[in-house]
Amino acid sequence: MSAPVYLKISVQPEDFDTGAELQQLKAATPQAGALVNFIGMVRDLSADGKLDEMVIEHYPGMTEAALQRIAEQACQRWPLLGIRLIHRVGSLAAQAQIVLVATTSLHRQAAFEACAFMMDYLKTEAPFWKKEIGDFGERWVEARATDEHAKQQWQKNNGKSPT
Amino acid sequence: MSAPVYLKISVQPEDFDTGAELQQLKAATPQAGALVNFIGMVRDLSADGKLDEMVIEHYPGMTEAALQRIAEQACQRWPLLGIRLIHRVGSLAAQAQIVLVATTSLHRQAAFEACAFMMDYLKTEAPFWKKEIGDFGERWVEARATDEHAKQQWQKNNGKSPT
Amino acid sequence: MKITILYFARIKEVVNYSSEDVVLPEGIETIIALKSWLSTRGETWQKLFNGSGVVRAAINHELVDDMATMDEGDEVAFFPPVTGG
Amino acid sequence: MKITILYFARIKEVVNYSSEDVVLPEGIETIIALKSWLSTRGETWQKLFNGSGVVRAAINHELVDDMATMDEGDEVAFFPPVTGG
Repeated sequence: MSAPVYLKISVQPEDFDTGAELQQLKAATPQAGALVNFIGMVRDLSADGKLDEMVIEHYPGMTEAALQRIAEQACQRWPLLGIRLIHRVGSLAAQAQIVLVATTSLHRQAAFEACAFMMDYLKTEAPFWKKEIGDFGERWVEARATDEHAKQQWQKNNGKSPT
Repeated sequence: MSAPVYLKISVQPEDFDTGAELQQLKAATPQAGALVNFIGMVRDLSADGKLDEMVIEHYPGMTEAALQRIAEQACQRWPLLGIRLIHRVGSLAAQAQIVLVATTSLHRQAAFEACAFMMDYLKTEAPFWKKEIGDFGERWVEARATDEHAKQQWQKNNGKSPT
Repeated sequence: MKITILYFARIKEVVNYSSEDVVLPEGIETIIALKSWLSTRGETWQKLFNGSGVVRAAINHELVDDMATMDEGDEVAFFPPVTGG
Repeated sequence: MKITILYFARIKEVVNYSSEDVVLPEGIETIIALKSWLSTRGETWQKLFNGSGVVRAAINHELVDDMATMDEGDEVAFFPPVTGG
């Protein structure tokens, strides 16, 4: 809570090396007993058909500020030791990695809950927009009501995981 | 649920390469949109003082059967695409990796919940025992009531995450 | 009052450009007032802000609701609900 | 009935060996009966099974409770609550 938390945020077109990133996070928080991470990948099948490419647009400046704010909220709710956030932008092929959210803490519950929390907030508050391109043409991905719902559960269950 | 799930379980003294393992899991389940994983590490501070070494004993034969059963339960509760479980045994230094629990699924909620579920069950049902060795001498780690409680929450909230 | 307006994603494609500097008439101080004022530009704008699609707004990189007020020099952004992650 | 008993972790250190084959007297069929019978071996065993520490049991690699029954040739294991992960 009050201890300084290792925090690194990147918004980049390049792919990332998950193994190296987790290694770096562990090295930066050697007291950690638990590391949890989420990796989001481009699915090769969209609602409309086979997907060739996903283009992610974002709002430079606001994106970084939003991710920073999300990380700070997680630090206020859980005793985290480290956070690593990476979100890619630009053109991505099917199966490409999109996002990495990684947390370290002394015990597993904080790392699990904070990782899920940050993903739920990222999905609803960070200014990224996905466009899918495939044999169906191109279309902007619609926001999912279930993502908004997931975020609201955290607001209800203050400090608890959603049910 | 009904689709065949990619499942690989290892109990081994050797360290594991997390990046390579996650890469392999992703390659085995290319339809996945979400990958969640937990890595447990040896903390360098035990309840009794500075830790030099952790020795993990297990029950060969039963260990593999217990992990298999835990994975099957997770597959019954969530629509998973893949599971990778690794648990090390033998002598480990501070900060060494102990365990990897990784899940893939179409969407993030199943991967998150199943990963947390398997860790809670592994902590209470898989026959591993930790002994800590440090300047305090050596002592067997005591089971934590909070781990048993975490497991029981899953039994109450059938198919839901614990609160 | 002079502000900069940015447009993103589907909304950028509808208005057909990504940013503009505008001088607001006296009395246009909130996001909702700005939306109404932009709607007078024609059918495209009318549909955009009064149609069925939700338009989110940010002022200086912070998500705000329709009642938020703007200041001289602010960067205002309009965009659809976000879909990252 | 002949069974094999395995001991793990702290319990292995207390009894001072890791396995034994035993022939059970007539009537010793449940885990609880086996624990009582082993307790008659002396103070160490008495303390182990009737003391404050919990002793978990498995039959043929499956966790069981005290009322579980054993069959000829079973592998029975006694160990403390598990602490992996």
